[in-house]
Amino acid sequence: MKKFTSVLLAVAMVATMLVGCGAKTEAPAATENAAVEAADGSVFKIGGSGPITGGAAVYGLAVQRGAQIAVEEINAAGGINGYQIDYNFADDEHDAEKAVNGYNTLKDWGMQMFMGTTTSGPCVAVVEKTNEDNMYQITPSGSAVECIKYPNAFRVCFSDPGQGGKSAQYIGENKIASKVAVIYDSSDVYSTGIYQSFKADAANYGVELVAEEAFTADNKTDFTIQLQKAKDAGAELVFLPIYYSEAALILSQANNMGFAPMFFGCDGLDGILSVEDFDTTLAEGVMLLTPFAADAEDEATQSFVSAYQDAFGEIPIQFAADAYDAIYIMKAALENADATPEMSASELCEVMKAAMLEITVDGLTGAGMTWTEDGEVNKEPKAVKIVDGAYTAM
Amino acid sequence: MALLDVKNLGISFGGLRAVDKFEIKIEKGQLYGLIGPNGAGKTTVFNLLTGVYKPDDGKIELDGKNITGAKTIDINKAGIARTFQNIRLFKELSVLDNVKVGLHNQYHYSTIEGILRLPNYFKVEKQMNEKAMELLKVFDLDKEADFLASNLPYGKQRKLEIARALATNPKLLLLDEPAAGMNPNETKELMDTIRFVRDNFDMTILLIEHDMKLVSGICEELTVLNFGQVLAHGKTADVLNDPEVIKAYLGE
Amino acid sequence: MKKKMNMNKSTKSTLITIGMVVVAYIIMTILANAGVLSSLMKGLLVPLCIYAIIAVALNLTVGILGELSLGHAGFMCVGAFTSSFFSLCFKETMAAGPRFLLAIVIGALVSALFGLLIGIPVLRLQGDYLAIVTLAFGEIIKNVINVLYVGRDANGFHFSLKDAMALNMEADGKVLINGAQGITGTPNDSNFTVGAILLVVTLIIVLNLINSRSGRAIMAIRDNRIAAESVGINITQFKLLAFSISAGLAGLAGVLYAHNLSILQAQPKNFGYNMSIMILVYVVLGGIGNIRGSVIASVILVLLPELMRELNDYRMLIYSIVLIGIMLFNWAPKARLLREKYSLKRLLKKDN
Amino acid sequence: MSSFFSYLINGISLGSIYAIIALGYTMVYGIAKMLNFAHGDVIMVGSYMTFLMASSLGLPPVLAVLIAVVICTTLGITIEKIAYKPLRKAPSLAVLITAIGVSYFLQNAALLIFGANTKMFKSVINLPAIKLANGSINISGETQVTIVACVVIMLALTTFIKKTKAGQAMLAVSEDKGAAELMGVNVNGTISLTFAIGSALAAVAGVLLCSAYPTLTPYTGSMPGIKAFVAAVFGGIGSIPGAFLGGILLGIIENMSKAYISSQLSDAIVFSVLIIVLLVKPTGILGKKIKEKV
Repeated sequence: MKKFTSVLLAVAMVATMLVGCGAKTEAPAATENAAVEAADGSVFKIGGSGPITGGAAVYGLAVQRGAQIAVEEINAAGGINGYQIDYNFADDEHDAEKAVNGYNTLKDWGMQMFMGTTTSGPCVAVVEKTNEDNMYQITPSGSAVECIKYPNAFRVCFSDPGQGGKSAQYIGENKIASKVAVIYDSSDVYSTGIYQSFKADAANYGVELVAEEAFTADNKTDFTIQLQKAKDAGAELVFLPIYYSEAALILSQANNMGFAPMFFGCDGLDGILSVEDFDTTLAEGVMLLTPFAADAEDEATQSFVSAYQDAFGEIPIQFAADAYDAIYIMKAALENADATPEMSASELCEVMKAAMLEITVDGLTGAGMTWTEDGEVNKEPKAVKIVDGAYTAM
Repeated sequence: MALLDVKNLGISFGGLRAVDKFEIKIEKGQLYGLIGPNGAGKTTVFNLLTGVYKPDDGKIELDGKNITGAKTIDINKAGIARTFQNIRLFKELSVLDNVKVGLHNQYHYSTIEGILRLPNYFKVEKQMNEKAMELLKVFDLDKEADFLASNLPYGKQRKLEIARALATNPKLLLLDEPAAGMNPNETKELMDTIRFVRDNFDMTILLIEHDMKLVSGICEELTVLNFGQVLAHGKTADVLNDPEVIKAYLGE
Repeated sequence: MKKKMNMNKSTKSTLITIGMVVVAYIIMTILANAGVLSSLMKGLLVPLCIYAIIAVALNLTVGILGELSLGHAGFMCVGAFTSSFFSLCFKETMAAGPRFLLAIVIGALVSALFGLLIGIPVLRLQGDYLAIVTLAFGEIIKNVINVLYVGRDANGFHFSLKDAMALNMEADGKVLINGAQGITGTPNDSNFTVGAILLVVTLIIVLNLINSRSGRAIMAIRDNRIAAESVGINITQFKLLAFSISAGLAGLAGVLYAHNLSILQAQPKNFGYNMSIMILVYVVLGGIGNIRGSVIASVILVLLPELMRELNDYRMLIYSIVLIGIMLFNWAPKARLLREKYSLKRLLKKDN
Repeated sequence: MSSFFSYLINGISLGSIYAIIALGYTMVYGIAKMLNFAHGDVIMVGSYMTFLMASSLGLPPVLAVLIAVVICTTLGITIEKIAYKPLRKAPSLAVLITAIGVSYFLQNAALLIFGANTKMFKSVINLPAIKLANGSINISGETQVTIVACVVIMLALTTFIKKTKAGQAMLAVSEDKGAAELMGVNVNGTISLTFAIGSALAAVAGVLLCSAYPTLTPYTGSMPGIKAFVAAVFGGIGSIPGAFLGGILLGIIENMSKAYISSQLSDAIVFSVLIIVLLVKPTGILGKKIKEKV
């Protein structure tokens, strides 16, 4: 019996390893959309990565889908420099190691440019590899500073310190509140990043932190204690550098407690209004710094939102918009450099690096976006307030 | 001086006095029997002697050394080894390894030497193997040395337990119903083995047994236990003819 | 005669297991140099070693010592963070080779020490209670590391369990361990050769331990604690020995892990109970107590979801079905009957 | 002082949910001697079902909950039949792994069916909040129902086991499967019944969990599941009053450590308390002492 099992196991191992070796020659079919090939048969191969399973799947799925909308639009409009885009997406389960595996899978597929990863931790791990390979990388939403520490990497969203500092500045300069409580996720990179920069800058803008309460990924159902402490400390405003699903819980629990301070958040809060069955009155008056609002009036946003809704039956969150922009940024850079798919990934990276400094892109998440050599984007955050269940510019 | 000298031993479980005022004196080289009806407390006495239970009162002396209330492993090191009524072998180990575990405190090399396979490892392992095989041969188990212990037939498992106990180089061997579940032929063979062990290993043996043929066949002295108390003790023939003992066994 | 056979049997089995790893290493290296290995496979070589090592380490606890641990990811975490911290501190001042060697030793020793410290109180517990306590320790380690901030400036090291600002560092200060953001910039010292060597070392340690005096004592405790005590085996001593060696080897896997990626964070995904359970899956599938099986099973189960990437959204669903299927195939009475009926051996026998 | 009582009440409320989940855990453990890691995910399924019935189909809450209970019960029995029953003679670790497989399966199936997006669960409870001490202490309708439901379920289960034939059969099976079978107890039926009750409880727990903490994702059940498992062990696994006590205590300790020690380290504190309790009482607070017979 034992022997049988071990023989079976050994056979299975050899088989899986062989399949792994063979994977290079038989390129996996592009799972999402096989592009119509250009006249000479060549296409730009863009790979993306993010969590599409596991607890962070909502962000990865948004990125995957937002980018796909952009790819389809571009392909329908004749492609980039006349070449179509072939797009593939790898699951990273919000894990650094899996992200590297996913990146390698995309390389085996023949990826020439990398749009990813969605979340910060995995992004820091992958940027090491893209730098080694000299592969152009643009992360739609990896906000930690180290995500783009190499010259080949750029980003669409704001960095964490940028957001925290800007939030403190906004609250202080506009005299929104002087006594502020923070509730943040101490097990999350994004959240602690913003919290720390917020705290560092708060005093400079006359903002007093009266309560700093944390929760963790394993302990995020009951926020009443954190809220109670904020309430007891006399906070006029609660700063929420967290994602919207926890924020939705915090808002409803605060409401149950009869605690009604102002709430202020960052881009992670975007999406709160589209939570299915969410009582939007709870979010009334919530302020957030975000570059994207799904119900903005401009034509580009509206056509993106309706295309996204048609395709996936839900309202896109900011991550989707970031990814959508990322594809268009790549397009702009490729066009600026007059690049063709015959170029290798490394050659593309070199020309795009130069092009990134020259282009200006009007996207969903900001008008007139430009990039500096450190890879950071230059764009203005929009402060919006939720009024009558909709975002209103402040 | 007696090898084992137990005085006034007693233990209670909850309200029940399982063993009370138990006394026994075993001379070196004796083959001693502990008998009594079911539930009389025989195995409890063994558990007290080997430190599985701590006695509430009384005193146990082995070879003049007080071992009352000592830990099982220290009692084993002091020189008492035992077998179990419900066989307790190391089932997933080979027959040979079972005995080698018994030799654990007789042969030494460090864990590091074992992991790095230093010369001492090979030297000591060789000695252990030789000693273990020697023991197995006594019990006619040498041909099954590579078998898993759990694959041995019942009778051989009992023998292996004795071999393992002997491997710890005890002064006193406690056998808890060694013939349980054996057919008359096997029992007879076992009696020969026990005698052989006593003679060749210079061993003192205390055994619990229900099989009166075995008891009368090999035991020189007996202690009879009833309701946790000593009912009688003395020469085997005398005890077995004691009307009190017969009454305890057969009822009123 | 018999003795010789016995000696050879265990030595032979050890040699086969190690030979298997060596052969796999040689084949993979040749393939990689010939350029036929996919990037994915190349990238997976080190993780394969990592998971094989930790599976073997856990098997020492589960299969050989016979106690269920659900906290081995915690030991991996300790090894990863201590070694990574060390490497970061000496990144500029030491050559890569000796620094990594020291990092390996430190990571393994510190987690072994943790194993010892945790083992002293908890190894008195048994079965599911021990399992839950090890799970609890794993979660505590993860939680504490998530709020641990360590920085260094001209005045030396600063520690805090609050946030990076509380370190009160001079302007030149550098945060080394930044709470949930973990450690970034660990030198990427791990490679397949080191991984394979450490796997072989792990196998030698575990297999030689099993076939030694101490190993027999450990297995005796597993098979029958009371009988082991009765032949004079010190239960606590050998339980602790096995547990801390197992923890140390898990730390070894952590060292490899930390030096394979440039970022190290204690997430539920990589160091939480989910990971401990994942490793347990490798051990159970490979056969409890079967060291070679652990290596093979971990290789299969690490590769499987990666090779199913084409299935996209359905990947993890199918993985879970495969997992249930394997367990049923292995243990369900009906499946066993079927297997015996159609087993290769039997078919071959019929031919003869 | 009033905030202390708020903390306490919130702790009891959270603890009551843990307790209900833990009751399911402990029953299954007691009878089938297995850690059903998929229990937390049955909770998630129960919540999604209620969400589907109430939000999408617009059924009245009570009906929605009932349907969810029925679906979860069926699910529990099905899982037992397909995945656990064939492994009754297998080593307990093999069953544990299968349970983990089932857990992954439920999570990923839910991810595919319902999507990754957070759903907002509309509370099915419409009770006014009780205000005490001039409104500084606020006991929400969800809290009231949760606590009452928990006590009722605990008492009902205890009575069921003590007073009914099926309950006695459960006791018998948990003591000794073989002997129970010889005495004419339908062992398979009893185990199925246990899974049915456990899963029905999971559905109820899911509804209460999501009413009190109204977000719903495919991973909603896993952490409360683990916490409840901890609670069950805390109280002495296999013991019904133990699960109740363990759950409530866990909720209180968790909230108190968040309130008075550190909100960052509350997980570590909860687990440390668990370890200390187990070191003092190795089989949990109300667990039976196990003594091996020599």
